[in-house]
Amino acid sequence: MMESPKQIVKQTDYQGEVKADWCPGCGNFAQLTAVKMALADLGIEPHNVVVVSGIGCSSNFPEFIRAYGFHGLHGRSLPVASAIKWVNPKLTVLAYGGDGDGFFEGTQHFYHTAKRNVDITYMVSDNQIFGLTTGQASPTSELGMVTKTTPEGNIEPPVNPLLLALSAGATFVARAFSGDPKHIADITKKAIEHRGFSFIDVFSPCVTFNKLNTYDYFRKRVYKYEPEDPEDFAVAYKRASEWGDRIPIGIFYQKSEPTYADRDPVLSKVNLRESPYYKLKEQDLEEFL
Amino acid sequence: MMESPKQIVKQTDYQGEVKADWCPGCGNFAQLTAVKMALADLGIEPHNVVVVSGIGCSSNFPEFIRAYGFHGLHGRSLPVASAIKWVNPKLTVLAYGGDGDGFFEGTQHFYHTAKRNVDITYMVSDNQIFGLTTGQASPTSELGMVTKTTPEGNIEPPVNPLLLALSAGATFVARAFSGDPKHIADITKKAIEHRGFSFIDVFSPCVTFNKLNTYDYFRKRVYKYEPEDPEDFAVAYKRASEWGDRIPIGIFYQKSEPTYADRDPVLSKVNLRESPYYKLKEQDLEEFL
Amino acid sequence: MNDREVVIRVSGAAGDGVQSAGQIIAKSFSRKGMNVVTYNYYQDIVRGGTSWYQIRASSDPVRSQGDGLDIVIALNKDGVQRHTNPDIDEGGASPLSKEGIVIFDKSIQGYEEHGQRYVPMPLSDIAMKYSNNALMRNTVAIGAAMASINLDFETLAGVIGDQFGSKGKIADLNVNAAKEGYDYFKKNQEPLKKNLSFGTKPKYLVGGGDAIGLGFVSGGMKFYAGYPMTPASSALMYFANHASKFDIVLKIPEDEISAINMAIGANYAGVRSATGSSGGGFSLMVEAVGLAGMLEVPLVIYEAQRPGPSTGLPTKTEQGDLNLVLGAGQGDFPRIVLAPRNVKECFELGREAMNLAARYQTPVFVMVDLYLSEHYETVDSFDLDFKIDEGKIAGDNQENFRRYEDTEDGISPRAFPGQPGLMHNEDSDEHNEFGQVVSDAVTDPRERVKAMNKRMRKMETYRKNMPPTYTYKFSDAEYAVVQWGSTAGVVEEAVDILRNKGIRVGAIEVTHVFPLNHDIGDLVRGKKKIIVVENNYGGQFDRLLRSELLVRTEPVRKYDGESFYPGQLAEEIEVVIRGGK
Amino acid sequence: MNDREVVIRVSGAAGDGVQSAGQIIAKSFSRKGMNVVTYNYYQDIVRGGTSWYQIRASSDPVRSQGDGLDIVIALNKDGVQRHTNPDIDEGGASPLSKEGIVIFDKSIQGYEEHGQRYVPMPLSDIAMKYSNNALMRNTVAIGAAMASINLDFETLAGVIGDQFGSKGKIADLNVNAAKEGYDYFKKNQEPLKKNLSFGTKPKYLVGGGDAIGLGFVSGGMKFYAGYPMTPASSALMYFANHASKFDIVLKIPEDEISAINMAIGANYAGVRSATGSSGGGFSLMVEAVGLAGMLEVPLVIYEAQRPGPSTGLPTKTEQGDLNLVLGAGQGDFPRIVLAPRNVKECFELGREAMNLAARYQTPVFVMVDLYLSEHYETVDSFDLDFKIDEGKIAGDNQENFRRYEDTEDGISPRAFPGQPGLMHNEDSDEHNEFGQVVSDAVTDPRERVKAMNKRMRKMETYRKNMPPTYTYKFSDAEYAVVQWGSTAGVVEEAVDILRNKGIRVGAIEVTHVFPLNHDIGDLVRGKKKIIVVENNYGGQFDRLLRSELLVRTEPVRKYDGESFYPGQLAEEIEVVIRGGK
Ligand SMILES: Cc1ncc(C[n+]2csc(CCOP(=O)(O)OP(=O)(O)O)c2C)c(N)n1
Ligand SMILES: Cc1ncc(C[n+]2csc(CCOP(=O)(O)OP(=O)(O)O)c2C)c(N)n1
Ligand code: SF4
Ligand code: SF4
Ligand SMILES: [Mg+2]
Ligand SMILES: [Mg+2]
Repeated sequence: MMESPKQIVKQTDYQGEVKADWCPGCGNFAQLTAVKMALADLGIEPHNVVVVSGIGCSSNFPEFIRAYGFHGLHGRSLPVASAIKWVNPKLTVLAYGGDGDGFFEGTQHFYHTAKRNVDITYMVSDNQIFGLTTGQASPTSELGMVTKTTPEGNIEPPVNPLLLALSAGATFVARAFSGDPKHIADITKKAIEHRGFSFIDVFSPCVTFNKLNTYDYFRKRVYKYEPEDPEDFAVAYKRASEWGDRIPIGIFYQKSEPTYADRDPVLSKVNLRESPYYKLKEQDLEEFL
Repeated sequence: MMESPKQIVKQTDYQGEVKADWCPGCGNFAQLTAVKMALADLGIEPHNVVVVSGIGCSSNFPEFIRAYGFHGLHGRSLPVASAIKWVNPKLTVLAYGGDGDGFFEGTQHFYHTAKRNVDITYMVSDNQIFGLTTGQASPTSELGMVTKTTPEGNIEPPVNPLLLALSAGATFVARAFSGDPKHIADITKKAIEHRGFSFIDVFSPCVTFNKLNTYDYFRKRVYKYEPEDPEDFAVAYKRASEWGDRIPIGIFYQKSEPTYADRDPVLSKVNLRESPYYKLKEQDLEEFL
Repeated sequence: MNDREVVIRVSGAAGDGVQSAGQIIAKSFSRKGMNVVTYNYYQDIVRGGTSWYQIRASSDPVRSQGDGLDIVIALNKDGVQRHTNPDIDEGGASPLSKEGIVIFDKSIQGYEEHGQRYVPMPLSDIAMKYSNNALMRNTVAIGAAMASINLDFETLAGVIGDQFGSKGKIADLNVNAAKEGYDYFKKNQEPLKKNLSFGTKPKYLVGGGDAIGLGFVSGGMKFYAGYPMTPASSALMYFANHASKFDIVLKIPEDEISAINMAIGANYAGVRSATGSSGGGFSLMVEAVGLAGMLEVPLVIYEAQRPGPSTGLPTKTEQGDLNLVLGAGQGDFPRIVLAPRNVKECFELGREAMNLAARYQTPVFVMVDLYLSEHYETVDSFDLDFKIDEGKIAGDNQENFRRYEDTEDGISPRAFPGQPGLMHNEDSDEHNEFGQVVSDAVTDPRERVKAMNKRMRKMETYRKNMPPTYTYKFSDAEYAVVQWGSTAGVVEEAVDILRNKGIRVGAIEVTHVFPLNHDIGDLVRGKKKIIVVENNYGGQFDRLLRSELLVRTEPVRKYDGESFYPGQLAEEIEVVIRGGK
Repeated sequence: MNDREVVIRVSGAAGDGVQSAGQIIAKSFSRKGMNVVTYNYYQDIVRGGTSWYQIRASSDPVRSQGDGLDIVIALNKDGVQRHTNPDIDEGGASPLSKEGIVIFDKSIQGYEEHGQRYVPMPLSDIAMKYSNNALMRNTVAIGAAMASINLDFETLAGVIGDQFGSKGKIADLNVNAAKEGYDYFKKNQEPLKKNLSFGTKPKYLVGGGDAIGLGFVSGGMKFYAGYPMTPASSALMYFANHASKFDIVLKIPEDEISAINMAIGANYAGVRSATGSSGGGFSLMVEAVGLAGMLEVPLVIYEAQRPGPSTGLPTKTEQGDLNLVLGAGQGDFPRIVLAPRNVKECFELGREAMNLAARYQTPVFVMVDLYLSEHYETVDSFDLDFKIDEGKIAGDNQENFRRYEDTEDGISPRAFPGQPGLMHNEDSDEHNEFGQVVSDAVTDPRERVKAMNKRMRKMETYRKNMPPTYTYKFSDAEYAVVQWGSTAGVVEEAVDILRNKGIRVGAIEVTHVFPLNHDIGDLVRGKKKIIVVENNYGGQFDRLLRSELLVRTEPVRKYDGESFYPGQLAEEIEVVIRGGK
């Protein structure tokens, strides 16, 4: 839970200078709106927000929101986001990126950041394709899918990002769909409020390169799901494995665990951004005598 | 299952020129013996075996066995091993390395290689420490463990390698203990015979730097486990999560699935090592006219 | 205006089909036996922005996108204004010539005029007759453009038919739309005053990436592992589309680190393989380059440059990765760097790289840039004969096999898993002739020195076998222009311009970038000035040259993301020659 | 034999406690106010093999491990033979001098003698009195060695006490064992003919890695992210052991890529941070170096070299990563490379690097090698006063804040998350002054040029503020020896040797390696020969020097994994001067 009293923050306070230049109809617009809604609703001021991204269409996100932005390297948003949060816990840190970014190039960071329970929110724009590089198969492309790089059909079994997050030990695991920005916003609010690593996989249609997993495709399949006991790992795991005609969206799992910073002897008590520089003293050299 | 008729191969055929220079008592000796036993028992000839490793004490393994060896980079054994198997499916390919190698630096390859179901065997010498670099915390070091790098106790929750393999989609998941080389050998035989990605996590005491997870520690805890239905994922997942006073070892999960090469239009029909070079013809240029 | 050639530019936003329109035009010319070079100016955005595609087609040989512009097809108002304005700055591209025409939809209005011929047309109206959206207006405009230079409609119709071939009816609709555009222009406008002579034998129109693909396959490559990254992806796409046909394998793994390690694994197992990326992705391969060097595993690396630092300008061109490639991997080990000058050479050096890697058992780089890998050129013919050189390979069953035998030429016999009686270990730790590690118990400083000397000796062997360096109009040159890789064509055209002005300048064209051929030292000796042309800020090649030759050089550099243009380059060279700047 | 100094070597297998024995000896000398340099010769193996640890202690200043050897403590037979044999080749290390002594257990027999004094002793017998294994024999031998040079036993007892201090009784047992060894020697042997003068003020005995750690902390570092790798780990260990004390954080993440991105994230958020590795691990950081360059985020990178290629010789020394560091990251961007010459300078340049990074907002490398990072030197005092330079930082709440303002010195104001009214985006794509991307819709070649010029201008500003290059005995030198980093001490001692022979040679010592200070050009002008000394095969620094200065240089290189030794080096320099080779 946030400790500071809520400010009156308007969604328009998050309006960026640069107009989002995604293709008209791109799923990312929904997430942009949803994130702004959530942040405003939570009364978090733009200067206390950092959005960190990788490389991909989705990763252009920080350019389009009025906050602190860090548009880094393909696959590398999470280490950057983790460190920012550690050194200044007052900040609200959101990592955002694509499925290629997060589940190919960045798999390793995804797994370990989740395991560490770093107190950040990670939202993936999962369009099951490489968008920015114009339509190659991605780690979540379905088996058999024809893409630029798989003219005879994709042969890599797709990653199930929720299962990966769960088995890594993520303490907040959710899924949403760009067709319903309000729902994304609701989940995002809870994710930000959650103390620990929150993961939201968003089905985000790429209207230009993915002609299979369209808005229609998902509208026909997704339904909202709410677990009776969000701490029941086995149920979460089973539900997250569901795929096919019916695909659940919602918060699958949530549990309170110490964060990485809670367990660190220094981070748990010091805000490094605000702490004084350590001044070496003669005594510090005594060990060398 | 191997198709070729079994040769008479002796364990000594695998005796390397270089004597293993691990510390006396090191767990790796057991795995070296077990692998030789398994290969000899299966009648596989040394020249058809490739052992690929990363960097770490464990990764020195290929130097000590008479076979083809590839001692590469920290964390990178699996991409190398995958490609070797793909281009020459006649070979028996074994990847071997440490917990740091496989579950830190190489996590991403581990996950994706398992997901692809590449037909190789991956054995990890899991000593819950960085051995070669003389005793830093590893990804499987227990919470609170004091090591060189964690003088106040380890704060990273340990990786559970079996869960990671299972959620990635590995089709053969096992665990063994250096205290019982014969058991390792039995599992290794089945792993090699398994068509698909086989993973064996071996508790392999580092007698020099890990004073916590010793032979004694494991002798008190491990017990042999055999699932009724090795294809039951949920049971496997649950059993693999067991930890504490009683720790199961054995084959947790095994299932037959198409391998990556089975699904690839070219690899499924061509041995690239033996196929002729493609000779470009004038017709191949017609598309440019 | 050169009346033996025509330069056409299609301009619009991303998503407007600019590139495919440009390619239809280019192919129409190549089928008519003309020489074609294309240029692609686009942004890192899928929809919107400003992009254009230029086609230079000539009855004479052409070596760059050239100066001059005869026809603009503008798909929006920005295009009309941008390309007709003489103060244009698109990184050196020419504005529309005085006699040129600009074709656009008649709904576009309120643009500033600059004296050229403005041709508003009912592009959308015609398009809407054949399609339910206006995208087909490109096709209509192409028809008009082809009419303006009297290219026969049948050729264009053939190309359009092939382009939309798979879609049957769509092809017909497009052909008809183009015909209406063609006829409209004929009826309402005068043709351009051109004197183009069309040939009869169609030429190949090939992209740099395709040529790399063809070259690697021709050189025996069977396995390519790469992760998509502009501008290395054009070659990757070639493999994707031809894997089953050639029985080769393209693997796109989780990341570049995996890709290069896979390529090394395949090569180790005896299958020719390669990997590739652009600077950012290649950065992740740096560690494994040294692995290949140490294990002496052949490895071809395709490095396609784009402007950095970091993500930089992903759809622009630059020659800024040479330092990266030369520095890749800790320690010293042999490496070879090749840089093709044009599309045809992408093919030739691509396959040569495969042989060099096998012969010298070390990393061999083929460096291009976005300009070369994404542009198209006509090629008259490809020599498809090629002798695969397997390098030194051991015969089965040898006692005490020495994988790293300390030979005179530094090259030792390879052995592949599956070969009986040659079992050995290849090790990233320093090792002796048998492959046994000398960094542990048996350490010996002398063994280390021996191993280093053996590996590095391969470079001496290679240097002895290097081809002589190319020159252009060099025998009587007073001034030497030195270039590497893709700038060769534009440099040659700039040299021609300067020669026409009576300046005795000639070019040294470096395709074998590292190690540098010592003959360059002889070539530059006595020249009044040595001018090094590079498409980057820092003069990365210049630094290499200076450290080898110890001579003063004068830089001509461009780092705005675009290629050099011949006229612009000639001017800059002249300034240097005249002592200015 | 220099009677003002003593050189002791402890030799045994890995696991025999060679290193800790060596450190007890070294500390005994530093407490007596002597000048000490140590040298560590070991293998990449945890048990077994051959390793040794050398301590040179002098009443006069010392700058390297030196030539000469007075006392060998041999823990096995190999040690007895290896170090007494005059034909020894341990990479340049001296064999035991004629007057020297070798101390070993009396059970060792059958060794060849070479004329020195052999001192078999009941080391194990004594040890077994105090312990149930023979490991304590080291302590006994140390006692004997200290007796041989008449060092008072109290000093030794103090050091042993501190070393085993936490273990109470163990400390006493060790002290007693040492005493028996001490007394045994006194009783049965003549002391060495030495004329050591012990001081009264103890000196600090500090390792290179410790000094880096101290320097970074003194420079304001609060966050270090790294993945263990020899020889960068000695600094990492310093942070591990002092994190809570200094309220700093050490994070060891899953890999080096994560480490460098974390360090960048922390710096971006306004907390001074650093990362580090050796060549192999640093290779994985290459992509992110360019990210820091592009975002203009300060970043200190500690690069500790060991011999490559690839895994190479993990426990040996080399200066082979300069090409890698200079080439790290595609494209051109500002970078600064510092190379401390000795332990004290690790401290000074370590903290200077922190300020430089903040001031120039770009990657700053501190390059050492295994030799420097893992050896120990005495230091008289550290200047603990230091002014943290925060660089340019924006005040809160600015309209249209320009994070990348195009200033005259190229340096723009930073702003940190949490500051009101300065929200902006830092982007790896090329961007304008506001941080807005210019690689998409708004692309403009001129914006690109402006952005490149602004960033690179920082290097011009830096060049103007560089300290002058260090020289040694240079004013009247006819021959210039140029070195960089850790070889300074040995080069100075070699210069002294040559000067004593009447050869007028002087040294140029480069600590600020990149960009090179132009004053070096003035320094070398007119010298008869420019001799570049490097601990690598390829002459990586030499290449940089030549490309900058365009002068002929003569190489003296060593790449057997060991450091230069002064006598050996002086000889090689002399050969070059006499025109030989
Ligand atoms: C290290 C590296 N490798 C490759 C690329 C090229 N690249 C840019 S975006 C991208 C993938 C985009 O897919 P995704 O992450 O799913 O994002 P999307 O565009 O679909 O939102 C790739 C491969 C890169 N920029 N850096
Ligand atoms: C890229 C890279 N990073 C770091 C290292 C240094 N290093 C060598 S072995 C090792 C860890 C060893 O631990 P583990 O993998 O568990 O193997 P073990 O020695 O315990 O068998 C490390 C970090 C390296 N060689 N390469
Ligand atoms: S290409 Fe796809 S993901 Fe990218 S902006 Fe367009 S619709 Fe969105
Ligand atoms: S350090 Fe540990 S893992 Fe390494 S060889 Fe010794 S016992 Fe085995
Ligand atoms: Mg995507
Ligand atoms: Mg380990």
